[in-house]
Amino acid sequence: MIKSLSTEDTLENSGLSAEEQQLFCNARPKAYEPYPIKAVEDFANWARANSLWILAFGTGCGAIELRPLMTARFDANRFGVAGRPTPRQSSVFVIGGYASVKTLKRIIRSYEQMQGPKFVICLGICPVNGGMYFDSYNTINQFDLYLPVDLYITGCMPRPEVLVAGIMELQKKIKQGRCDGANRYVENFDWYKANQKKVIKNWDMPDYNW
Amino acid sequence: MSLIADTPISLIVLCSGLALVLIGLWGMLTQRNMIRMIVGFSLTDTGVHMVMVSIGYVTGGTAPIINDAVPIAEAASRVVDPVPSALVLTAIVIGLGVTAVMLSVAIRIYKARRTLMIDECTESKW
Amino acid sequence: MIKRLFILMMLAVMAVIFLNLAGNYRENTELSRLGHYYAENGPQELGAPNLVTAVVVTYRGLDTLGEVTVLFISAAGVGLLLRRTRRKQDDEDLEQGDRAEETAGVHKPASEIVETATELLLPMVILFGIYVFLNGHLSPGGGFQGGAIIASGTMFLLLALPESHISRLMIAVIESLSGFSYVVVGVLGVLLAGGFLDNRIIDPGTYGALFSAGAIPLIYVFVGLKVGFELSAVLDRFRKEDTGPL
Amino acid sequence: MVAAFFTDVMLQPLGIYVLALGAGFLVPLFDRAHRGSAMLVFMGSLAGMVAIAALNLYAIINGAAVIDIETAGIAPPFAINLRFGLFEGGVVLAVNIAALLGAWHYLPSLKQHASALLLYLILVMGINGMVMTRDLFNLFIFIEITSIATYALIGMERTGTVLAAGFKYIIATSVATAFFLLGTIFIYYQVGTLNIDDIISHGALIHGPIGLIATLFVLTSLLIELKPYPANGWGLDVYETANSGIASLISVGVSAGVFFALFKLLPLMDAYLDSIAVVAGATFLLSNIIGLKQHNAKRLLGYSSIGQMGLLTLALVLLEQLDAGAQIALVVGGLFVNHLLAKAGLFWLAGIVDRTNIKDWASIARRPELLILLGLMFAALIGLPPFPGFWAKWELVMLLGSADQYGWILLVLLGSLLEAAYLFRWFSHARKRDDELTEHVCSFWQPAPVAIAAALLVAIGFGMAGTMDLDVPAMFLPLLAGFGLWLIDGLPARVKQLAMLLAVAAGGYWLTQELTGINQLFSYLLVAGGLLISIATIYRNDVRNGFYPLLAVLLLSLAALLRASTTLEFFFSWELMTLSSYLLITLARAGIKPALAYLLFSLGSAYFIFAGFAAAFASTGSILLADLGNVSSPGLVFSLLAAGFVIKMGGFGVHIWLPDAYAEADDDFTAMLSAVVSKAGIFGLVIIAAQLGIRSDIGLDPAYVLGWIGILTATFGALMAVFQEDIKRLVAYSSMGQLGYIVTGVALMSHLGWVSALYLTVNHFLFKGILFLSIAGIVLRTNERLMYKMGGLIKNMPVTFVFTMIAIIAMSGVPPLTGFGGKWMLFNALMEKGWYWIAALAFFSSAVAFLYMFRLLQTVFLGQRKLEHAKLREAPAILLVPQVVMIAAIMAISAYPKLLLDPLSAAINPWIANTLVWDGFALQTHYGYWNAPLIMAIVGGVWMVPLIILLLVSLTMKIQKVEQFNIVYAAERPHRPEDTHFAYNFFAHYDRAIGFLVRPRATAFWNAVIEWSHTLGSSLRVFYNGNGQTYALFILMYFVAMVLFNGGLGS
Amino acid sequence: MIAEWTGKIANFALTLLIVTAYGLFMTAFIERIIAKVQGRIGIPYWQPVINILKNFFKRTAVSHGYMFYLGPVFRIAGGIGTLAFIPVIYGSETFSNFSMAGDLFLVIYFMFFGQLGMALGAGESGHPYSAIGIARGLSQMTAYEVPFALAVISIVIQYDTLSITEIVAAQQGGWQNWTVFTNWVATLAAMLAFLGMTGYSPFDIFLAPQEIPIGPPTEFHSAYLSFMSLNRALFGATKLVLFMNLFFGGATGLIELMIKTWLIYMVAIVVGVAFPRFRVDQAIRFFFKIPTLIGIMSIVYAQMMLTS
Repeated sequence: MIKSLSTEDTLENSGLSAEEQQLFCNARPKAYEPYPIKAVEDFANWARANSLWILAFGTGCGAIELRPLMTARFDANRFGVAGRPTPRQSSVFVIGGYASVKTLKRIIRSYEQMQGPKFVICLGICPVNGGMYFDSYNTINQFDLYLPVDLYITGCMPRPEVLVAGIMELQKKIKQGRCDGANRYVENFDWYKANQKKVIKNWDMPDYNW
Repeated sequence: MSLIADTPISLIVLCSGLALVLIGLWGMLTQRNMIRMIVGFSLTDTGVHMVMVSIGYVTGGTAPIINDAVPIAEAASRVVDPVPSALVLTAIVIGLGVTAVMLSVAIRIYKARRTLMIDECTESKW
Repeated sequence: MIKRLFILMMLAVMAVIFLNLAGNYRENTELSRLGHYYAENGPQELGAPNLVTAVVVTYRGLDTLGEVTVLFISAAGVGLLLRRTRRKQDDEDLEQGDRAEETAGVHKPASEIVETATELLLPMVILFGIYVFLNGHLSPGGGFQGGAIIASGTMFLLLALPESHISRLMIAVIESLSGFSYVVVGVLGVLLAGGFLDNRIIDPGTYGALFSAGAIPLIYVFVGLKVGFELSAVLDRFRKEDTGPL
Repeated sequence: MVAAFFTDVMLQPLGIYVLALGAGFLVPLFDRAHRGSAMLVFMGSLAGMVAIAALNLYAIINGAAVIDIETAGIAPPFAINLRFGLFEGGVVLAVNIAALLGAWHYLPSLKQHASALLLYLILVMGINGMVMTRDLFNLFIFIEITSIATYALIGMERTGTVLAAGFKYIIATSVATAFFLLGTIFIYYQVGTLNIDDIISHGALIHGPIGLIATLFVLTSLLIELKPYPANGWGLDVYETANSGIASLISVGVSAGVFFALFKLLPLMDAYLDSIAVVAGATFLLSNIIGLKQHNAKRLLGYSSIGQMGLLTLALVLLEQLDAGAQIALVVGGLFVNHLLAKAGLFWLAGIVDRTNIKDWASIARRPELLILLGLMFAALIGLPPFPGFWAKWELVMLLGSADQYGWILLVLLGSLLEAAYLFRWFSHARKRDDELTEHVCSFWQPAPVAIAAALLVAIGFGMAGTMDLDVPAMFLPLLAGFGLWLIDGLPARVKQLAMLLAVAAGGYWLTQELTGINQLFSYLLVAGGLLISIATIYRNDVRNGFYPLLAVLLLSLAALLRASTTLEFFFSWELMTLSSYLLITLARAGIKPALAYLLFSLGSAYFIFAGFAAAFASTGSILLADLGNVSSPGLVFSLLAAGFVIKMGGFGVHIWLPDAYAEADDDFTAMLSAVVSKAGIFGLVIIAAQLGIRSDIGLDPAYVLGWIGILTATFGALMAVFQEDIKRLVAYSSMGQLGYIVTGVALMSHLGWVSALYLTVNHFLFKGILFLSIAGIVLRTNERLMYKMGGLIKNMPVTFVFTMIAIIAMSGVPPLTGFGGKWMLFNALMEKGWYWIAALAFFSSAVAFLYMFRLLQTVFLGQRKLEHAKLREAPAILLVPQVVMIAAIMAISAYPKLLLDPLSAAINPWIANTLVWDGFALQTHYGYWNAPLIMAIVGGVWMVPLIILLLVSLTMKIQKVEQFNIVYAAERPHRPEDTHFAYNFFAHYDRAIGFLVRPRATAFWNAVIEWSHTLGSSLRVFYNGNGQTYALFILMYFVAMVLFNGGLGS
Repeated sequence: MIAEWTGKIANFALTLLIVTAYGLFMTAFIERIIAKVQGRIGIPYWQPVINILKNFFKRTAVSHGYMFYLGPVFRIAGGIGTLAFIPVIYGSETFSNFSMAGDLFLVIYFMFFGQLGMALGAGESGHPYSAIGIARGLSQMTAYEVPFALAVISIVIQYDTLSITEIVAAQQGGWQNWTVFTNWVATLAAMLAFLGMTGYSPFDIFLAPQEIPIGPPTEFHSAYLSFMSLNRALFGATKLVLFMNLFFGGATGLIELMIKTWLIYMVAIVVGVAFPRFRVDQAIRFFFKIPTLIGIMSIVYAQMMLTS
């Protein structure tokens, strides 16, 4: 609860003016350990897997496939999947296809505002290698350079059925305790951040969006 | 003729005085020139004096000077009332004083304004 | 026009009121209580044959003192109002033309007839005035009347000799001293006789004589002088609109 | 001989004449000899006249016989005589003093011309003569002497405007005197005498049309000289244009003489008393209405002067009609002296300040001594304590009340209110610090005559207090303390604060130590509470000229109010409180305008109370508060008094003064106003409810209306608070709303209702004290009052936040804090009484209250902090200290309400049988029960348990404390706190839904009233077209109307 | 003494558990019903519990300040406290809670406790949407309180008491004694107010799940959100219990309680799925019209009952 004051724990936030720096938290994110008791951790993972709240942020064309997920035909509610409009409460971030540089900035911000454990699913071929936009000047070709990805669902576009399959796959992975993207991100924070800043030229956010 | 002859002398004076008062008032109310208004005032004043004198008259009375003509014994029955005469004397002088001051004010107004019209001196109002 | 009509209406109502007064007026057939008392007791009490004078000077002496005061203050007032503007700030309310006119002060000389008549009549007029106020307690007349006659003499003088100079100092001294003396006589009434302005501070003397009726002639002298000089002063001021130091 | 000269002449009243005339005649000679000697003679004679009058009056007061001066050594009817009795002596002395002081003021102008000196001297003598003479014709002479001297002095300045006004004056007065002469001679014709006493004793001889017309001539002439509406334009022009020295003498001296002449002749006017009363009353009222439109300082004084003369005449005539001759000295004399000194002082002041338009009087804003004098004069004119006018008006209204002359009471009070409106508007202009205006410069001695007049006013007021049925030491203690503190006002702030606190503590203790019952309860609240809040004033250490003395006056007058045992004492303290709180509000930078509204509404409230007391006095003949209960028409009295108190509390419809006054007053003083001063109204309400309302068989209907007024106040106060952007206005409206509940509680006239009302009162004191002191801290730190310009202050001022939050919970009525108990008892009492609709509205308004309460916390303390507020510090400790005490009290009462309820109940028990039933800790009513300690424990428990759980869970998480911009913002980042702080027009949707309810209708209404009275004023003054002939015509019409009205054309 | 109070506290803990569980169950149950209406299967019955657990199992969180931290505590304290003052089952010592501390009036006022604390917590988050949501929610609250207060006054007149226990007691002895039958006007007014109170469509704008991401709780997450979800279930159930006690004869057993509250809840659900959303000013105006009128009629009705 108490903000650490040691300098290595703070971020530079060089994208912000001096005045703005006091308005944003400059703490460096920290990784979390699993619960010391294995059973508790397993139970927690079970609960997390069965309550996947997807951030309602359609980042690309694939977002159109998210909508049918809630309809009578697919009814993702059965698996504990629900949409949340705020990243604070969400645990799953579905990257809906290609991510432009401009969107990437928002994606990073939203991702960082989600509370761990948090999971990222990449939808479609574009986040893998750029897909049909492989040579576009403003599309991210390889998404996992920028954020840790837990699951790829390829296709152009993958249908909702595949999405459901992917979600069940994610649940499995979570229950196995293998979805530690949030920790990976924190541990390799400087690397990720450098990659992000390489493509995002107008970095006017704090380095970590608490 | 007989009507006037039968009318008591003092009543005639009284009526003339009252008429003079009215005329004076008319002058004060309608004449815009201040000097004329002062004349009106003088007329009113004079009218009032006439009224005063008329009040003092006693039928068949004579001047209230007790000398050979009017012995002291007969004084009470033969003279007119000396009081209104005394009052009128005072009132005349006072009227004179007022008129003098009025005139000097009018002169000063003329000096300051180059006009004697009362309705051009209305700057303080409401 | 409406205003005029309104004035007429008002005056008509006033006329009705006055008619009401006149209609109810009955000429007195006998003296009023006051008049009766004065006619009966006046000569004995005060020794003045002229009842009007007795009333004016003694019974209603306070009135007369007031009257003198009125005249005094109106003379002073006229002087105050018509004083010559000396100071700058006073000048500011006068327009340019005024000042030119005021400073010029040119008076037309009177005709020879007037001048001659004045030279002839002036002493007589003043003498007559003195006579009138000295005999005020005996015959019709008195201080005021006499003073007025004296002032008319001044009028003559001013008409005939517009440039003639009347001494301010003399006027001031005479009117102040006569006024003050009047007050002193009045106070003496308290100290020596029955009350303020009681004329019996001096022995009444022979009834009907010139030097009789107590202080009445004395008072009339003061009054006459005062009235004469004050009226003269007023006339003079109207002539010149210049008072100098009063 | 010389000794006799002194004893028989100079020391007698006659000496006045001799001195004036002698000196007057000689002044020109002295002047020629030596200018200085003339001035010496002049001032010496005036001083001598004062001395003669004083000596003789002193003798008469000490039992000497009335002095009758006979002239000519002949007995009265046959020679003129003068009289110097008690009344004559008083008037002569007063006029001579005014003349002497006026001469001091006027001397720079007068001394330039010797004739001016003598004219002034003789003018004063003329007035003396008018007063003393007993002869009708002699009266005429003196009137003329006065008039001519006046004409000349008016014309002395010789500018066109003055001369024109002078000419109109001459025309008008000469017509009037011509009438007088006509009347005199016809009276002589009928009675055969000129002696006034003789005429009066032979009054029967004046008969028939001649008698009537003659009397009316005399009467009209005197009335005209007193400048009745509408035949008074000439007087106004002179007041406006003439030199202040002569204007003051006309206003007070000449008018006094004429007035006294009228007084002397009044026995002749028995048949016309009604006409005179109507004329005088109309003049008083209409002059004051027209005064509202006037901005020329001296003309305004003219209107006031004319109005005052109207009031004097009215009072005289009414007393004459009521056969209350014994009170003439007190009432008419008091009003007369009051008018004389105050109006003369004001004219002199106007001469010193020399600004034509009252808006330019801001030039004296930095001259406290002039301001104080101006304020004192105004207060005296309006009849505020302790000036003579206060006592006179009190006696007058009481007398009128006892004669059931409510119409006249209404007229007198309405006129006074109007007069207060324009006079204090003027004062407001003078207080306004306008840097553009050049400061006024005058020598130290120039205002001395005004100061002497003011001192005399105070002294006479004090003297008059001694003759009234009044506990003088107690009632004057506040003034004394204020005066003492004012003397040390130059010392450093800390010393003044300490002195003030000590004075209030000692004085308050002395005043309230013997109180019992409800008064004692309120003494804790008002005196101890007031002291507590005044501790907070220490947070400012700037000079604050006048603040501490006035605060002491205010608090001690509250204590005196509690101590009052008679209606007079009550009213005295009430007015003192009003005046001091008004002045305290004007001390704030922008407080001047709202203070005016505050004052006017407060005076309106006071006048309602006044009328109520008069009605009570009429019915019981006693001014004891304890006898209020015996009145025969409790409904009327209760309604009048309740109306007064409700206005003072800012009741529904008459609240418009409240938000502005609260908002613009100094921040610490707002706390005082809301937490303490407003309680005075509640105290009054409780007192009258106890005395009158308890007789519910008759008092029910007014009480029910009062209940509705209270709840409407609560509802609309809450609704209006919702839409405020200004933090102080918000809390001000809230204050109004909360007082509404209390009014309803009192109106219930049941034990539970009163307990709830008093409980709410205590609670209101506590939470409003906290809130306003918190706000004082916030405003001090942020320099802002608009809430949307704040935000996020919780980080800087956490303690203030917590205190505010507790206060707000206590206010909202959410259990477990104190507010709930009050609401619960009120609701129960309402249900027991069967006032269901009021209960429903109470419920609604307390729900609405949540909106503004949350808004206050949200927009000020929560949300986004502005960049410029990043470095703010916590509020100063001295502001927090009283809050801590009050928080402790709130907590204690919340946990154990019996602590408060027992004394409340005990205080009420003498009036209504106790209905509080205690079952252990639980209070039971017919409907329900309330176990406050248990609730406190449960709430504490259910709050602690989740907190502990959350703390435990927090151990398993990494919780990062973040900054204000670390919010979810639709994947964007906020850029400026201003954009991100949702605060402005917070309840826009609510406004859209029911905002139509709170459109400022009351404000519109009162604005319409102001507009309307101004329009009325302008239409009433069309007669004053500046044309001398029109004025003369009005005089004529006036006479004609008098004749027609009295049937003069009957035959 | 101590034993007595320990017992009471234990009883209350039991009640709390049951009511919370029931509230969570009902949340899921209603969700499933809605899903059925839409042709879906819907969430599992334990989904609300899982959600709450998941949020407790979050490993990171942010805090905007102490008020933010305390907001959920206030919120749930409000819920628990409200329940504490309501007797849940008539005639049962175990389920009478702490209703001896205060009456109906206390309950109504204590409902604000949680809202106020929550509002303050949300306010400190600094998020404009929180403030907007609260502004709307509070405004709507003042509006639906009016018919509710009128209805409450009506039944207080009718039963001449403010004690919930006594109100329930007066309704015993058969369905015909229930307020809904004896004073249907008041019940109607109260049920209309209930629609606003539950925050379902058409009166759900203050939550506005789409346009202003979920209103006041926008910034709340992790354990804070768990607390709030718990409270939502608990408080919802508590309100149902209150309405059941006031208008529907109370309950003498748990089964009766469940059936009655479920039915009452269904009213809100049916209306909610059938109607679109009001803007907040429309909602306020709505409550000030028909429901208030009915409320006024209910008092008149009660007074008539009293006199006849």
